[in-house]
Amino acid sequence: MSTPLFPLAFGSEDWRLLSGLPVGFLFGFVLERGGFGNARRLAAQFYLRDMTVFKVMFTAILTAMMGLFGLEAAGLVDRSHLWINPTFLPAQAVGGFLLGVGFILSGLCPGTAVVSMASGRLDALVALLGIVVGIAGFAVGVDLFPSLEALYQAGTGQVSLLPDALGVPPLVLGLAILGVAVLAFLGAEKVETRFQGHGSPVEGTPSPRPRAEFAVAAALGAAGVLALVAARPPSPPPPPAVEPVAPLELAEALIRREAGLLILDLRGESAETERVPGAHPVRREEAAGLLAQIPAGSTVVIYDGDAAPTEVPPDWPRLLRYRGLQGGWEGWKREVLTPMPASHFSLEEQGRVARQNQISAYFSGASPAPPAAATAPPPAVITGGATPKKKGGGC
Amino acid sequence: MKGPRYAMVVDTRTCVGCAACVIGCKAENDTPDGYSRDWIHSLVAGEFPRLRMTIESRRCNHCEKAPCVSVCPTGASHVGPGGTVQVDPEKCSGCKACIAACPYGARYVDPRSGAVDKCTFCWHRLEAGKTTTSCQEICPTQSIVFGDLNDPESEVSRLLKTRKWYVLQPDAGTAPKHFYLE
Amino acid sequence: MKRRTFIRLGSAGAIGAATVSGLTTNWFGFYESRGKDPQTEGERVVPSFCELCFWKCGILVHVREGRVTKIKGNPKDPLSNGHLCPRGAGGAGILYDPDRLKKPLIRRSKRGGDAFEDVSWDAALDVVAENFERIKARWGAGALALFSHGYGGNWMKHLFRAYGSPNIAAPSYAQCRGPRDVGFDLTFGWGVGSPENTDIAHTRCLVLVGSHLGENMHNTQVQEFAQAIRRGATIIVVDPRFSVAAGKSHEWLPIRPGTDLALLLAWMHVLVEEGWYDKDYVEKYAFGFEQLQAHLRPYTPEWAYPRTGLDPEQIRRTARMMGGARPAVLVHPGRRVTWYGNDTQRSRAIAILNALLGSWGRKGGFFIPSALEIPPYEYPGYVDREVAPADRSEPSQYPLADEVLAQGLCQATIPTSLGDSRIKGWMVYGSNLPLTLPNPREVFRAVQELEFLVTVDILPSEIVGWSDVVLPESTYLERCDELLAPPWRVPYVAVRQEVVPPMYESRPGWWIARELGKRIGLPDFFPWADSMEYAKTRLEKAGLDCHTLQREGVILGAPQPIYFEEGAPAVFYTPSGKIELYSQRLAAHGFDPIPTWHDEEVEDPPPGYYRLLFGRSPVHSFGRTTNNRLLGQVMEENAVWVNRRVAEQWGLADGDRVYLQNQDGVRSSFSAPVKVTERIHPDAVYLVHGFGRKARGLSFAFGKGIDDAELITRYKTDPIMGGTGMNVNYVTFLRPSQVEPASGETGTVDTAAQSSGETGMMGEKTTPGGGAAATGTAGGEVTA
Amino acid sequence: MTELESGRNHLLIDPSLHVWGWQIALYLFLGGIVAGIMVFTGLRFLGRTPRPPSLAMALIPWFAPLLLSLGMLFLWLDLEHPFNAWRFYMVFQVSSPMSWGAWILLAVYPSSVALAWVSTREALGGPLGPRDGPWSSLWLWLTRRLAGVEGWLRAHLRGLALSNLLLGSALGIYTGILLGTMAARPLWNSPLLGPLFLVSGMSSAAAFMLLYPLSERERVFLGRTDLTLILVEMGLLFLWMVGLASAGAASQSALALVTGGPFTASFWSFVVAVGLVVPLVAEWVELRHGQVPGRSAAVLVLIGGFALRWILVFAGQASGWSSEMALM
Repeated sequence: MSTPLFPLAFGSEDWRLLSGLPVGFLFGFVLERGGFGNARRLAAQFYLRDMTVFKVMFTAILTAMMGLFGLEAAGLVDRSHLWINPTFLPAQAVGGFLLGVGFILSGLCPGTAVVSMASGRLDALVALLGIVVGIAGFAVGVDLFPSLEALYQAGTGQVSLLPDALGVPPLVLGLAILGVAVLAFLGAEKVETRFQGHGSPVEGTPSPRPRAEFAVAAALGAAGVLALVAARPPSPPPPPAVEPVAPLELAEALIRREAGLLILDLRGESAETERVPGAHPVRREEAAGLLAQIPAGSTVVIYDGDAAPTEVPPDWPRLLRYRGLQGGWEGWKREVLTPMPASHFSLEEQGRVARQNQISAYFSGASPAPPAAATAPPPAVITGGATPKKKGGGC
Repeated sequence: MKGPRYAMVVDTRTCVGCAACVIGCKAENDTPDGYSRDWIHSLVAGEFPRLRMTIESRRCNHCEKAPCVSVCPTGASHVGPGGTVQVDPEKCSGCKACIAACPYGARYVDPRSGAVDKCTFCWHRLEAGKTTTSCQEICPTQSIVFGDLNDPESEVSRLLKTRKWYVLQPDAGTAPKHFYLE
Repeated sequence: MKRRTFIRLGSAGAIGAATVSGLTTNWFGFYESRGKDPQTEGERVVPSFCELCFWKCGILVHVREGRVTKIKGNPKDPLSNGHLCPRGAGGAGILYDPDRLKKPLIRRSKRGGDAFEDVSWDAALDVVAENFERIKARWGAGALALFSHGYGGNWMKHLFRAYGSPNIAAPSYAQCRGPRDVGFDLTFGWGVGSPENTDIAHTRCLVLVGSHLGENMHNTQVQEFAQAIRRGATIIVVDPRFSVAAGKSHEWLPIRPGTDLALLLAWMHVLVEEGWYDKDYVEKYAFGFEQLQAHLRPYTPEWAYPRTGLDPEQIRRTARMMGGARPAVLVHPGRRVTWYGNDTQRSRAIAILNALLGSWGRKGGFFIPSALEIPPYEYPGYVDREVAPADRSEPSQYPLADEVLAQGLCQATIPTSLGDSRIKGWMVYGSNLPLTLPNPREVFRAVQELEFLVTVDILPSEIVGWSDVVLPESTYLERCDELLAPPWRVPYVAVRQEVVPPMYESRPGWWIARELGKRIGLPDFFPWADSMEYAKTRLEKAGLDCHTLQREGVILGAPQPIYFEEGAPAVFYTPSGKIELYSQRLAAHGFDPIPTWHDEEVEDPPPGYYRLLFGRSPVHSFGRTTNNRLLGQVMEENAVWVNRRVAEQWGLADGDRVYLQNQDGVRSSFSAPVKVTERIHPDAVYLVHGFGRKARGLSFAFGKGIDDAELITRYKTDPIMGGTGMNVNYVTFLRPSQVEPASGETGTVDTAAQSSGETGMMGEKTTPGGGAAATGTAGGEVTA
Repeated sequence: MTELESGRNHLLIDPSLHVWGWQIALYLFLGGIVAGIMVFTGLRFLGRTPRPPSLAMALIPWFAPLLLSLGMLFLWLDLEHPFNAWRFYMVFQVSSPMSWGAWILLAVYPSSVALAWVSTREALGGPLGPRDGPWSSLWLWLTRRLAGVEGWLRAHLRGLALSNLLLGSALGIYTGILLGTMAARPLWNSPLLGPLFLVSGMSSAAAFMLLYPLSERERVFLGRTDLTLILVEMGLLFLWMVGLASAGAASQSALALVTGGPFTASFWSFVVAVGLVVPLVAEWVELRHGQVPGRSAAVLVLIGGFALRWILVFAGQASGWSSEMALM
């Protein structure tokens, strides 16, 4: 939630949470300046005498929509980092209805209730208290009547976005909403003039009303932004980096059973059957599907015939760590599978050589010589006799 | 100082953390379900495969400067015979100030009586003439030693003289009388 | 009474009360504080011996107002030495378990449907006797099998021998310690028995291969382990898990699971090549050294490195430590050693290693135990065994098994394509087979084939729910038992006696066996009035006083020499009469005469899977105690130990609940929290055995944690003696959201039940079945 | 990686170690307000030329015993063995702040009730209570009886006011000292907690009083005072944090609970922003522009005052010397 303001690495989660505070203040300030702390102004919306709420809300939706699209297109926001409320349609329908009833009764929605309270209105304090009691009541109610749980869990619980749900391209949807907004603005003006005759205008209503021309001009500008955004596809992210790994280092990692190591033999099925132990033969183009199932944070070692790939396709998962085996299969053969001649090394180095040669033998499948004892029967000295068994005992 | 000054020593080198002391204490002192006067605390530090482990059998430290005694408003927590820290359940109002004041988390409220309870160094056993606590008696590795600090011949005095030891949270300024051998 | 007097008395009383209350305050200086005596000291203290595990420590039981208040160690007992492990201290939790079987039960619907009816003892015993006789008449005595675990099983074994069946099996053999006993027997001509003859107290170097002393709370061993630490002994621990023992060690070898034999061979290589072995000892007592020396040549530490993942330098260093401490060095034989199917050979490697170090019969190695001779009770003589045990399909199978294989009897119950089953009825005494034998599906399959199943148990465990007749036994605190005179440092005899009278309608095992014996026409085998009279008769023959024994709990015999240097006879009951480094018996049967490494015997877990290891908790004896509320307070459920880096891979945080699913798609019935830890090899996960109980009658333990046994659908059978290597299963993690329907855990049980078929019926359980105490064997030591 | 396993109970839940809950936080909050009311009332009567107060101001002293009773009800509810509460008054434990508190509370009642009575009588002048009806004669009898007492009180008004001032201060400081002497809880273990709680209590009391229809002069006075109190409170909070930051590892890890730990967001939003900074700005702006202080800032101050106690009570229990407690 705080990503656009703070990079993820900033401070602790709790500090990042605090970014909500200035945003909240700003929001509250704007609402208060907009007259939203006034319950009568809000209630007037329902009597169609003052359409400010309607207009502001529509503007907010449009601003948020275009802002998000714009920032995303500019590469400033990664949508996967945004928290979007999961969709529980039935629950949200019932909840929305209840909220509306409360809204009409108190003249305040939760946000404006806080604003209104900050403006010093006691009715808002009561409304806020009501909200708290309502939340607590619901929490208790769910415990008391488990059937309520079914209601508030009803729905997919997935995040479903309007373009996906309607099957409309985002650009079209955006333009459609824009059009509806312009019409709504114009309509709202008409409605206002019509209904205001029946009662006095609400105090504090800004007198210079948004003009129709202004709305249309703004709409045209917004449409331009939308079109621009839509025309420019998001730039492809850079391909994941690949670090090299030496064959012996990989061999030792295999012996240590390093956790989360996946080896891919990019020569595919058709290549010779000899591979690094545990390597999965896969062709480059099929690898993405396989990699999608690997837990994030795993290390993927890739190799080819005779070289370490230096980069991987951009569609490979980005949360994996990629390492390329130096020299590819040939490098493995040369450095791991080929024993070292012991004579070339000093006495101090013999231990290292012995170790390396055993690694070589192990991976090349050269077992130690068959034990001599199996072929040399010892003299049989049969004394026989019963064995005294120490029996018993549980586990 | 005259008279005994009781203390406990736990050898962390031999303690295997089996919790015999815990079960033994539960049976001996009939503590309520889910609560116990002693417990095993283990700490493992390092990264596979270079690891270090410390196991401690913990309980009330019977501090010389017991904060639980000084905060108690009713005198229920008091310094009992032999310098031990005791609670008189008759006087306890369950205000829990002593629980908040104890840096060792040694105290709990006995749900049966509403009074605060904790390790007594098996005072009832000492009064009955026994020289061991229940945890010491049961401990299969004999890692728990109870005795008199004022007696230079006692096992606790001898161990504290010959072995390296530490106490828990010395900075809390409570002067605990429960020692851990390294 | 006049009104005036009343008022006067009243006011006097008020003043008196005020004074008294004033006197109790500090203001008067009389505000004395007192602690509270918990009132647990016994009015009566009865000596007996413990049955929470199978070590059989001497205990003193305190009884106050007819209730057992606490249990202490008997200082005179050479096993407990006055100290107890947590389980022993929590024995009253079994006695006062509200879930106990209270009355004999007879099944009243299809097997596993688990509808039972309370009946009288007469009715229950009549049904059992009738079935015993029917099976004997139709199929022969050999068609009835006994699974027994626990000391009271001796009475049932006696009953079976009298009845004429050779099919008496304890899962503690082939599922637990069998390979070790055979391996040592092949090498030294001695098994290590129970309690083991390990002289840990005096050792200068203790080597534990997968043995987790300290979590495995066999009391005397742990006491001696602490003594060894106190004396400054070097501790070397080989374990893929940083066990408590590893935490006490000087060298921890975090071995790759399954490769212990490679390490043992490399150690022996270093000892022999560098000359650290005990030349005199080997020359004097051992047979086949030249063959061994030649055999070991290729097994260098560098050779072992890629297999075990252990640094060659550490292998060398530890081998030299052992060599330097000889002969007071002990490579512990372990207890549950059924790991990978090559267990007899691995145990032999351990035995040979000990032989090279000269530790058998030496102080700080293995002492030579002695037992008190107590003549048996005179019986008419058992019926000759005409039939061979039914646990092997042909006699040549598992040629060196010296006890009956429990899983073999289970398999013999299932008809094969070749013919009908050979076992038609079971008696299960204190042995909860689904948690004990590998592959519980096989167990349930066999159970469905049975004509008759009777269980004798204390708690309504899983197997009880499948029984036809359930006989509620008294706990060890309510009954007398067979005398205990195990071989040990000093010969001694201990007695178990009735501390409190049996609760409910439970009856002691001796009574059940005798009543059954009388009903099936074997009264001659049960001539004694009760087990105390039985014990007294035997003791008198041995010249011992029963009253002394009852008062003291134990009687010690004269100490015997226990080391060769003290004069203990150096006798080895092997074909060559020597320590067989080269085993002629193995060679004769076509096995490797010297332990040999075979690369193909070890496989890696499939990707995304981890080897399932399991072991013990110090506060539990497997499923036997998971329903014990006193012990359960300290450990209520098990956790899945996952290496920190593996957990990071899976995005698992400490405390996240997971289900486990094995390589055959079998999923655990319940979930358990993850313990994210550095303490385990990345190839493996670890569970404490005995949790995840499915018997609803176990109201405390039901559904808590994961049962490793249900995930052990594969096992590798040791070709030498038929032990079932169970550490060859691999598991992966499932999150509850992948498993549970919205309704939560209860739903899960049903789903799990449907998927595995058999458990579904357990899920329907309505009445307490019977149950049990034991799960015996599948627990044990983790290992590599 | 460091792995802790504690067999005491579950590491982070530790149900049997539950110490103090919302009852205590609420009590500390109400106690703080009571302390502030007593101090303000005391000050009013100590003033040289007491001008006639508004009716609300004259009646407000009654809140001292009322809110205190409410707070003590919560305190009593928190006792695990409530029917042993009389034991508090069997001894006086010099080293126990709670014992001090118990005795202070005992003294607070007569003093605050007496001053409230005098204040009310003073403001209303004439006889109080029912003038006719079934209770009137009883009331008359009572007022006559009390007339003597009242006379005596009026004669010793300055003493009474002083006693209120002192007892109020003692009450306010004690609520902080109660926590501050717990060496086992590094977050609390600071001598500044006493003054901090007193100042915060007074600030809350000023805000509480501002909720009632006071006269303009009174409002301005309280607003100004509150402004000062908020500034002092901010200074004390800052010093408290500096003190923790410069002390040992345990104190530092305790401080981390509110500067990067689980209590950070709530502490900085509710205590600092909502409870201090915003009301400070609001009240300053109001006074600067010559407006009469309103209720919004007052409500925020009250929220902040309660949040301070709530967070300190819970965060303090989460702080500890042993590492397993600091982990919470």
